[in-house]
Formats: sequence, structure tokens, C-alpha cells
Amino acid sequence: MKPEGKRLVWNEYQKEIANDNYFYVRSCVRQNFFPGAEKTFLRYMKDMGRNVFENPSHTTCSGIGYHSDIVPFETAMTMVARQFALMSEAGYENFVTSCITSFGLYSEVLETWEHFPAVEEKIRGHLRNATGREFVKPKNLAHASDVTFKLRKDISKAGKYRLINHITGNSIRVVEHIGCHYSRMFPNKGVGGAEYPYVLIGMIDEWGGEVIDYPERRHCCGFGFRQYLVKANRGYSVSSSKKKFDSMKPYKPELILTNCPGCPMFLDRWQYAISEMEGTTYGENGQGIPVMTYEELAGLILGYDPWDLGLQVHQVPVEPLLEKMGIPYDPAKKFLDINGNSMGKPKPPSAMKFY
Amino acid sequence: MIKFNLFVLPFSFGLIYIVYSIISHYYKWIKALPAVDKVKLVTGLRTPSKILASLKEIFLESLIHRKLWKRNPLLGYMHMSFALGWFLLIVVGNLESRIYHGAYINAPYYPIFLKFFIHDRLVLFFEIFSVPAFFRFIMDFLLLFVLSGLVLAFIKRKKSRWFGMKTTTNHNLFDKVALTCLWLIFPLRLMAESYTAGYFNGGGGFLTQNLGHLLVLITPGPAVMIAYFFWWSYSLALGLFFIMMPYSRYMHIPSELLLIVFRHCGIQPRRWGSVFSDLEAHSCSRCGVCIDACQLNFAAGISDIQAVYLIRGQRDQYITEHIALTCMLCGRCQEACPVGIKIDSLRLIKRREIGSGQITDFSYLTQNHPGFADVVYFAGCMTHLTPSIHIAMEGIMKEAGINYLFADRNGSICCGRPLMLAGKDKQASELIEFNKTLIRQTRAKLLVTSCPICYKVFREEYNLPIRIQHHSQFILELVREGKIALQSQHRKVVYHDPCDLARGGGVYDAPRALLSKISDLIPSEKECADALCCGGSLGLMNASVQEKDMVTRNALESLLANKPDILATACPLCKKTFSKQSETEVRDIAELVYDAIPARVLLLK
Amino acid sequence: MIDFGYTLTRDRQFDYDRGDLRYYRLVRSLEPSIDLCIGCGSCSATCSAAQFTNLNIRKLHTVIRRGDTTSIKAGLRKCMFCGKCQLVCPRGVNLRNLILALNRAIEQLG
Amino acid sequence: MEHSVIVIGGGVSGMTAAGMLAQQGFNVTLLEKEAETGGHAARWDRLFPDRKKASEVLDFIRKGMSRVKVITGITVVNITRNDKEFTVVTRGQVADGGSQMADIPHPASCILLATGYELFEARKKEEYGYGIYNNVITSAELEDKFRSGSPILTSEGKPPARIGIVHCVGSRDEKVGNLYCSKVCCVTGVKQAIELKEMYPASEVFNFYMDLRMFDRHFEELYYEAQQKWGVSFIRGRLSECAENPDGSIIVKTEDTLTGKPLKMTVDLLVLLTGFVPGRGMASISAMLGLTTGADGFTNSADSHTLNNSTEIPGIFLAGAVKGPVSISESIADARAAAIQIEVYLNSDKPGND
Repeated sequence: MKPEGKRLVWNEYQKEIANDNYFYVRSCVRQNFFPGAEKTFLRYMKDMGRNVFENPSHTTCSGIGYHSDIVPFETAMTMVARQFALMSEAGYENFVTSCITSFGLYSEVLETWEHFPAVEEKIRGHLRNATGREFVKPKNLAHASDVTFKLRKDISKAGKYRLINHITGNSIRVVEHIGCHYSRMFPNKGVGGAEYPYVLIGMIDEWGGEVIDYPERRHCCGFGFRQYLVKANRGYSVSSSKKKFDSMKPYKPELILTNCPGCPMFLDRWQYAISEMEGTTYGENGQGIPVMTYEELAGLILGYDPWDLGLQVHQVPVEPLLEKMGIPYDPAKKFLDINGNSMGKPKPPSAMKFY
Repeated sequence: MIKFNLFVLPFSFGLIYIVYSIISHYYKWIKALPAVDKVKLVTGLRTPSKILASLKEIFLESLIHRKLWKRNPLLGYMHMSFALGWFLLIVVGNLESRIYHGAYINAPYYPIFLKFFIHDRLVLFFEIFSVPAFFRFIMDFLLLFVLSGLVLAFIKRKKSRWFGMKTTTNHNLFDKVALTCLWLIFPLRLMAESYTAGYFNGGGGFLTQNLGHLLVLITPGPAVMIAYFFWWSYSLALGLFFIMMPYSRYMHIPSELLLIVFRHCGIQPRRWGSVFSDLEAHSCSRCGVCIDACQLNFAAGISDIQAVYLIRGQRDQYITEHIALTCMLCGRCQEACPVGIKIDSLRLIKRREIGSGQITDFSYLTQNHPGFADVVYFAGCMTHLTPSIHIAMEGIMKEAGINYLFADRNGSICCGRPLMLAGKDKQASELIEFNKTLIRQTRAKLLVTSCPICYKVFREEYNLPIRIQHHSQFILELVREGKIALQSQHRKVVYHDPCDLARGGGVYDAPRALLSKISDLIPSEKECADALCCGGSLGLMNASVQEKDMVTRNALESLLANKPDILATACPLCKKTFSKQSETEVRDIAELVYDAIPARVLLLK
Repeated sequence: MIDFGYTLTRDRQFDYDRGDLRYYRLVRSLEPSIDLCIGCGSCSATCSAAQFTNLNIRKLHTVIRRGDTTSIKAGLRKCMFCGKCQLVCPRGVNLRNLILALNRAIEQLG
Repeated sequence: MEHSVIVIGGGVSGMTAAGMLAQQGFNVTLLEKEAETGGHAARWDRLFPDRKKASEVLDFIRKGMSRVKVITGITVVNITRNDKEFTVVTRGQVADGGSQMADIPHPASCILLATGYELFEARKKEEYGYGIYNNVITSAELEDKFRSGSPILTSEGKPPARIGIVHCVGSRDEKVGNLYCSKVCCVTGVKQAIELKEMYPASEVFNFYMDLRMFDRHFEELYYEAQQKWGVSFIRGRLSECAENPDGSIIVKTEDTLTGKPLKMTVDLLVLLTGFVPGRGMASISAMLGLTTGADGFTNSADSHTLNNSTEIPGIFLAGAVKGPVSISESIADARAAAIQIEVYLNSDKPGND
């Protein structure tokens, strides 16, 4: 492996990312998957002194429906137009999405409008008729991971912990997984392009981790919308994740870092499912490979309390990682809500260790 | 007085051994015969005509070597001088010994070494006409006869072409030893008898007596000792030869006798092999005639798989796959074999041993009723790759107003012979059954095929209750019955006999008769039974394209020697194979006939 | 073990590194012309058996060369051995002997 | 006075044409941007299909160049046209070898553009990981190794047990903007496969191809030889992507389209047959002269059938790969044709010629 080779590729895919004043739109599903992630993003943006604005009347971008073939493109574009309207009305011009699929859809829509202005006009018409709203297209469109990437240095400066095993002093081996809709469709819209995206690698490098490049890096996490949403296809979904785990296994990864709503969900939950289906557990001592969103990881680096980050809802235990990084945590508090009441404990898995 | 001397022992032991060995072989062979064949043998031996026929053939082939005479007089004479000469030496020798010995039964060595025991004085000239002198003369003459053959045998080693043979067999050790003994026997006898006659100044005939005098004169030392030495050597040579015989090719001498009897009793080789094939193997004299007959040898330079090696392998219980599979099964060697061994059957038996294991699944073949007709036409797989042939056939049948049915119009179910050629008879039977039902359902009286490969298997394996014809026979009938009129184009045509139709199916005349009606048929160098294979044979499993091409090229050179306008054949496979390399137009007989129908002639003009 | 109502699907991707080349090596030693195939498909196009079955002789010896021997037996059994394939092969692949060799391989290697 | 001709580009085409024109008595100047003439051919060890030494071909061409004035290590900065005459201005180090650059004008009655091509930048095919994975090299680099006679080893210094050769890298690929076929890669891949087998008879060599375009004489026979004599394997399927194993070997993914299955394979060495792309320098020259280029970026001739060596501009001629992918033998033939065209053009104003 020649790192300089990758750097050359990365240099070809530089991306303009706004520095402040972001209009932030949440993901439809992430709050259910990893409830702490978006909250954490807002928290460290505040800590980094950035201004982020949210509008409660923001709805789904309909990307999930669009990619499941149940929402036509024109409808989707009109939905997107409405989100832009919300942004314009709030007086913002830097649009930041929490969801990769949203980011993909927004990029696709903007690109479409750029090449087919007539379509844009038509959609403006739709929006006007439906809501009477007008909008200005965002000056800068970024994904929250882009923004975090931009702030990675500040975060590590302000950080308490690093991606380093505090006992051995070795860097922690991290596998990064990028959401398909981040840069597959428009390589130049993603940091580092589509083949060797740099957005997460940049954070891992900056925060002291060691990035692992493994053969099935490009393979789907297993979500793929219809793969999972249609129950009959779920076997295919698990198999996709398994393909990735089997491929990364020889590299002994200690953490999987992701930037998409679906990926962490399936890379985390399917490790459990596979362990229950055929007894295979990945990671050291059969404890599984912890999976995190970049927000959660940034939170840990900054020294936020693990349980405030919502790490307790992960299916693969994160404690082994916390111990490696030397991050203190109180096991007793793991399943307590903010008011200190118990949220109930999950039944311990049969195959996966630690619990 | 006792006529005995130590030196007769080697011969005697040898004789006892070979007699024992022959008897035990005969016993083994007859005992191992399948019950059916045993019955045939017994009934055969009760039928005088069959015995006579056997004796006649034994005389003509084993003593006179008629087939070899036909092939090449020198070769015939050489073998005859050995076989007949030696045979007579024994017979006459026995008679001669009677003069000097009253007993009805002599010790077997007595006539052989007679001159050692008997050497009567030199007689006066008027006694020349005495009985002993007569025998002395005959015996010397016969010895000379054998020796002349021996001389030829020597020459043959060097100049085999004079004997009509290009390649000679490369022999194994046993053969070489036995051969040396055989060649020594008669010179040694000559020396022994001559020295004896010379020393005793009598007992010899015109040859031995005079040579004897000469030898005694020119050689120093006691002639009697020298003679004695030669008697020993003579006996040793005979003894050793007899002992070697069962392990060498010379076992063919006794074996062939029994084989001839078996054949005349109607015993045939069996599909999965039987003792008959073993006997055939022992009856091979390894003369090597088959090597010259084999195109793979003289056209493609493959010289290690010919019949003689196959048979040796069969006899010594080893046949390599290479030998079994590398053969076009064209039948040329079989035609040439002076012993008449069924070589192709031998090769197929071996292929069955190798190939029978394969599992097949033809369950996908589903019958739907083909309809009814008087004539069912089966083009054959190969014909589907040369469509002009079945187009012509249909044209002809329409012209003749035949109520026919094109059984395999939409692609054929293989006739089964290709599988059988690979030794997969069991597997083939499934296809055969399928096609049989299909053919029967048509209620046709006649089955016509354009493919000699199909033709052969239809006739030999299908036992259908209806007539089976190759299209050449069928068309000829149509012409004779006046169902189609033909108009000769008077173009020079040479005809190539397809192996499976000619040697394999015995159809030689029909195609020629037909061709002479529509063209000027000219002869080619090798015809009918001697015809060459085109090289495309489905029997040849593992030769390279290059080697096959060499066979084809060679056959073409021979066929086109007389510069014909058209090379005609009666087999789609031959046509396809030749077309690949032939400068001259290659056409199937059916196409030529079709184009000779007046209406077509106009059309083409 | 828990039944989630779905199971892992087998990977269709063929891993050459895990391929079984014993069949190929044996067949190749018996019929070297197997290497001459250019995948034109004329053999499978003319195949009599292929009119009625899913036998694809071209695919069959291609998978052997890749070490993928899972699917060869069923197909091979349908072959009628008529030899048309061999007559149309533009590369002179000796298909009939190739089929004999394949059967030999199956006999020996199971 | 004799006409003077300027040939731009010192590759096979330029050298051949320059030599021929000089032999016809014109005073010919050959301009080459590199320090040496020979162009891409100088990188080759042996040529397809007969494995002739490329150096022998170049030596042959050089023999004919005795009367050619060769200027190397310069760039063409300007070309002006005055009726039938041209002036080519080159920039390069001054004759006395000092470091400062000087612009020198060269008058010419006509110009032959033999600027050739460049190899596709393999890095652009990111998914193959050239420049990232140690054991991914280009066919040109492999040719360098053959030429230098240095052993061909993996980055771990081991002889490769399995080698993959990827066809159509940068050719017939909309994803890198090249729809055209580079023509010579197929046979090059077959040639190099044979040479690798000669070097490592025990190794497995796989060619991954979309089509094998054995367009010229003896090419198909070479392909046959590769299969029959050398046992080179051919898999019909374009590589989708590569990845690196911990041990440095390369995992390639493709569809074995002849079996209809996606296929994965580990190779110790992966050779990318990089295709032709238009020469970078040619863009500026086209601009100076107002020549047109096709969608593929190669320079257009006046007519692709009848005026294949001429351009719309009288006195400007084309030869060789400036017009698109060609083999060395084709370049030579084309250069000779161009030379004759030029001769006819220059003699046309002489009395008796019209």
C-alpha cells in the first residue's frame, strides 16, 4: 500500500465546506437507530462555537421512499424544494444534512436542476401551488460528516482522548464505511471522491487511529433499502454484512466508523444476528467489533459521557473500546435514562461475549 | 540295438514341454468357451463338411499361406518354405525312418536326428534309384527349400519393401530369442548332416553329401567331433525354440489351427470379450501387415497403436488407453490381416472395459408420435451439418413421389453408434430404444439414412422388422424402378468408399452403379475393401487436428491422383472432412443424383 | 440459535482461490486441446442434447478450467456423444475425447 | 534553393518520414521535446507478433536519417504561417549549453506533425489501485523490466506465482471518457503473457479481456500459441475493482462472462494494459494552426480515407498516432505515405508539376 498514492487521489477531490451558520436537517430514521448521534453533533458544534439552526417543521426528504421506489422523483424534488424554502425563510444558505441518503438526494436534485433549469422551474411551480413557498438554492451543501471533517483538528485540539490504546500505546485499528449515497453518485461532491473517500479517514488520522483498507471496503453494509425493508430479502441483507465482516476479519479491526444512518445500524445489529444465527462472532474475544457514527466517536474524543452519547443502545458492546481508549464509564448508569430511571435491560445474547 | 545319444535330450525336453503346453492351452481355451460356443464346437466337430473346410483352410493358410501369396509372391514363398518345408521334413523324415527301423512307434527324436544314427555307405551309381537314395534326395531337397526361405527371411530384414512391406513389427525379447533359434535350426541341421555324411562318406543326399566332402576336406580337426558338436547345437536350438514358443509369437502356429476350427464351427467374438478373442490374440504371427495397412502409421506417423501391438497387448494382458482409443476403426487392418483376426472387435472390447463406467441420463427424450409413412428417412446428426444432402434427398423423394417421413427433421437423436465407438454400448442402448420406437411408430416398410454411421448401427444393433437402406441403395432402386429419370453430366467423378458403408456395411456396388449412370466414374488407386478412411472417423478419439488433417490430405492425394472433376462420397462426415482440404469439389452421391434430374439440370443451366 | 425468519444466502461469487483444479489438470493431461477454447459457443449451439436440455458443453468445460466442478455431472450425463460439437469447433478442440476425459475425471475424483 | 521541411515529433513516424524526405533531397529538421529520439518504441523490448527487438527497428530507421537535422529537448512555442511558408519557433537551452532558454525560429515550406500519443494515466482508473497497491503495474513498466532484463518480482521480492493482465485500461471506457479502442493492447497483452510464461513456466497467467481484437496478420496465431504452447488462460470479463491482501497480493473482481458468474481471484502481480490518449502538446499546436480534433481528442485528417495524411491547411501534414492508436508497423507505413504526400506537395509548384 502506498499512502501517497491515495493522497494524490484525495487531492483531486477537494470540497468546499462552509465554516459556520449551518441550516441542519435531521434524518428520519437515525433518532431511532442511534438516538444520541444527532444530539451529539449539535452539542459539539456548539462547543466548537459554530451556529447551527434547526426548523422543527422540517420533514423527511422522502429519499428513503424514493430509493425504495415508492416516491416518484418529482414528488421527492418538491419535498426537497420545501426544505430549501425552510432554509431560505430562516435566512441561511449553508445546508447541512444528517442523513447520507438525504445528502445524495439533495445533490441529485441540485445537479438535475443545474442541467435542466426547466425542471427546477416546474418544481418551483409545484411548491408554490402546494405551499405558496419560494426558495433560494443553498450556497453550500454539506453532509454533517463533511462539517465534522472540517472541524476534526479543532475537535482533537479540544479533545481529552485519542484513538490510541492507552495501555499498549498502539493506534486503534479502525475500519471506515461510507454510505453509498455520499459520493458514489457524484464523486466530486464527497471529500476524497468515491473510490477512496477521505471524510472519515481524515478524522481517524487526525484522532490518532490507524485506518484499515480491506478488500470488501466498497461492499454494501446490508441496508440497501429493499434488501432490508422487504423481510423476504433480509437474508441477503445479513449476507452482505457478513461478506464485509469476513473480509475485514484478518485485519483485526477494533472499531467500525460510519457516516450513514443505515450502515452503523446493520453493521452493529447484524453482528448480533449472525452470532445468533450461526454462532459466529467477530472481533477480539468474540465480543464483536464496536460500530460507531462519527458523531459518537467525536463525542468520545471530546470526553462526553459515553451514556450521554447513547452508546448503551448499541448491540455490540462498546465497553471494550472505552477501556482501550481509557475512557471511564459507570456500568451501573448504562441503562438509566436522564432522570436516573431504568430504561430496562436487553436480554443478554447467547453467543456474543461480554454481557 | 538302442538308438540313443545324450544330445537328443534338449530336443526331447523341448518337445515334451511344447506338446504339454499346447495341450494345456487347447484345454484352457475350449474349457473357457461360453456354453453356447461349446455347443457350436461339438456340433461342428460332428459335421464332416466343417472339418474338411477347416483342414482345407489350415492347408491353404497355415502351410501354403495363400493370403500372403496374393499380397506378395516373395512374402508368400518365404512363409510357405518355412511352414510347408518344415512340415514335410517332419512327415517325410518319419517315413524315411521307417526304412531303418521296424517298430511302429519310433522315439520322437529318432526321425529328427536320423542321419546321426543311420549313415549307410556310399552306394554305387545304379543304386541311385533305391528307396533310401530317393528319401535322401527328397530330404535334402526339402532342407534346401527351407533354407531358401531362410535366406529370403534374412533379405527381408534389410529389404522389406521387396516383400511388399514398408514397416516391420518391432519385436519383444522372447520373439527375438525364438527367432534366432528358428533361424539357427536349419543351418545347424545342414552342418550336422553334412559333416556326418562327409565323415562317414555316405548317408547324405546331393546337398549334404557333397557339402560334407567339401567341409571334411577344408576343415582341420576330427570331423566326427565337429559333427557331434553340430548335432548338439541342432538339438539345443530345437529344444530352446520349443521352450520359447509359448512365450513368443510362434505360439500362433498351434493357436491358428484351433482358431480356424473354431471359426468353421461358427464361433464369433463376443461383445464383452471371450476366450475366442484370447485365442485370436495368440493366433497373431505379428507379421506386421497391419502396420502398413494403417493410415495413422503411413499418413500421420502414429506407429505405436497398430493392430499387432493391440493384439500383443491383449495377449500379454496390457492394453494402454492410448492404444485402445487411438484408432479410426476404419477396418483396413482387418481386411489385410492374413489370419483374419477381428481386430476392430478386439479394440472395441477394450474400449468397453475403459468406457462403460459413464453415467448417462437421456430421460429428457420424450416421444411424440412422428406420423405414418411408407418410407422413414433418417438424415443423421452429421447430415444436419451438411444440409445440402438432406435437401437433395427430399428433392429426390418428392420427384419419385415417395410417401416419406423425415424422422429427424428438427435435429436428430443420435443413432447410438458414436457412443458405442467409445465403448458405451449400455448407454447407447437407451438412444437405440428411443429411435426404434420412433421408427416403428411410423409403420414404414423401409428405413433410409444418409449417414453410413447410422446405417451400420441400424443394421447391426436395431434388429428392426423393416428393410434398412443407405440412400445410395435406395436411390438406385428408384432409378431401376424408373421412379426417377437421370441425365448424365459426363463429368469425371471418383468415388470414395466411406468406411462404415463399404468395409463396415458391405455396400460397394450400389454407389458405383448409381454414379456410372450420372457421370463418368473413374477408378482410384485404392478402392472398395482397400479404400482409405477420410480421417474424420468418429472412432478416433484422441488424435490432434493436425494428425487427422494429415490422414485426410494423404487420402485426398490418392483419390485425386487421376484428376477428377468431382470427388463423390456417400457420407456426410467424409464430405465435411474432405471439403476442409480438397481443391476439387466434394459432393455427396445424393446431391449429384439430385442435380442429374432433368428438371434440375435445366434449372442449373 | 434464534430463527429470525430468514437465513444467510449463499454467495454466487466464485472464488478461484478455493477452486478445485484437479479435474482440469486430469482432463488437460488427457486432452490438451481444452485450452484452445475461445468461448465462441458453436459447440453448444449445434449440440443435439442442448435442444432438449440445459446442457451447455461450452460452459461445462469452461467451469472446469475455473475449478468450479459443482455443476458438471448433471449436464454431462445428457451428452449423446454424437460429435457435432467437435465438427463445428473453430479451434479444433477435440470435444469428444474431452467428454471422455471429463467422465474419467468424475470416475476417479468422484 | 531546396525546400525545408520540419517534422515535429521524434518517434517512429517522425523519424521514418524525416529520413525519407531527407533522402529525397529536402532539408529536414526533426524537433523532439525529449532528450532522445525514438518515442514510445524506445521503451519496448520486443515487438508483437514476431518478438523482433524494438531497438533493431529503431536502428533501421536511424540509418536512414543521416541527412536529417535533429533538435531535441525543445518545445514548440509558436507556429506562424505566411502564405505558403511557415515559421516554427522552438524554445530550448541555448547551444552553448548554458541554462538560460532561447527562442529559435525555423523556416519551413511544410510541416509534418508526428506528435504521437501518450499512455493513459493508469491512476485515473482509481478502482484498479495503480500507484496505491504495490503489485499493480502498467504494461509499459513491465516492458521496461523486459528491456532492462531485470527479474520480474512482486514488491515483496518473490517471483509471481499468479499474474493477471488487464485489457482495455483507459480504452473502450466511458467512465474515463475514452470510447475508442487502443488497438494494440490486446496483442501486447498476449505477447507479454507469453514472455511471462517463458520467464516463469510454473506460473499461472490470466488475461482479463472484453474482446480479443487480433486485427493484424499473425496476431490470432500468437493468441493460439499462447493457449496451446504456453497455457495462458483467458477470462472474458472486465475487472470491476481490485483490493490488496495483507500479504500485498491483489484481489481482482470480475464477471467470468462465459460462465455467467462473478469471479474473485488473488494474483501476485497485476499488469494494466494502458491505452492511447492524445498527446498533451498537440492541443497547443492544434490551436496555433487551427486544426480540428475529433471527439476522441485525436487530430483529424482532411479525409480519413483519401487524404489521411493531409489536413485542411495546405502544407500541414499528419503521420502516425497523432491521428489515433496505431502499431509501430502501421506508423512506419503511414509515415512513408506522408513523406510521399509531402514530396508531391512540394514539387507541385516546380515547372511541369501541377
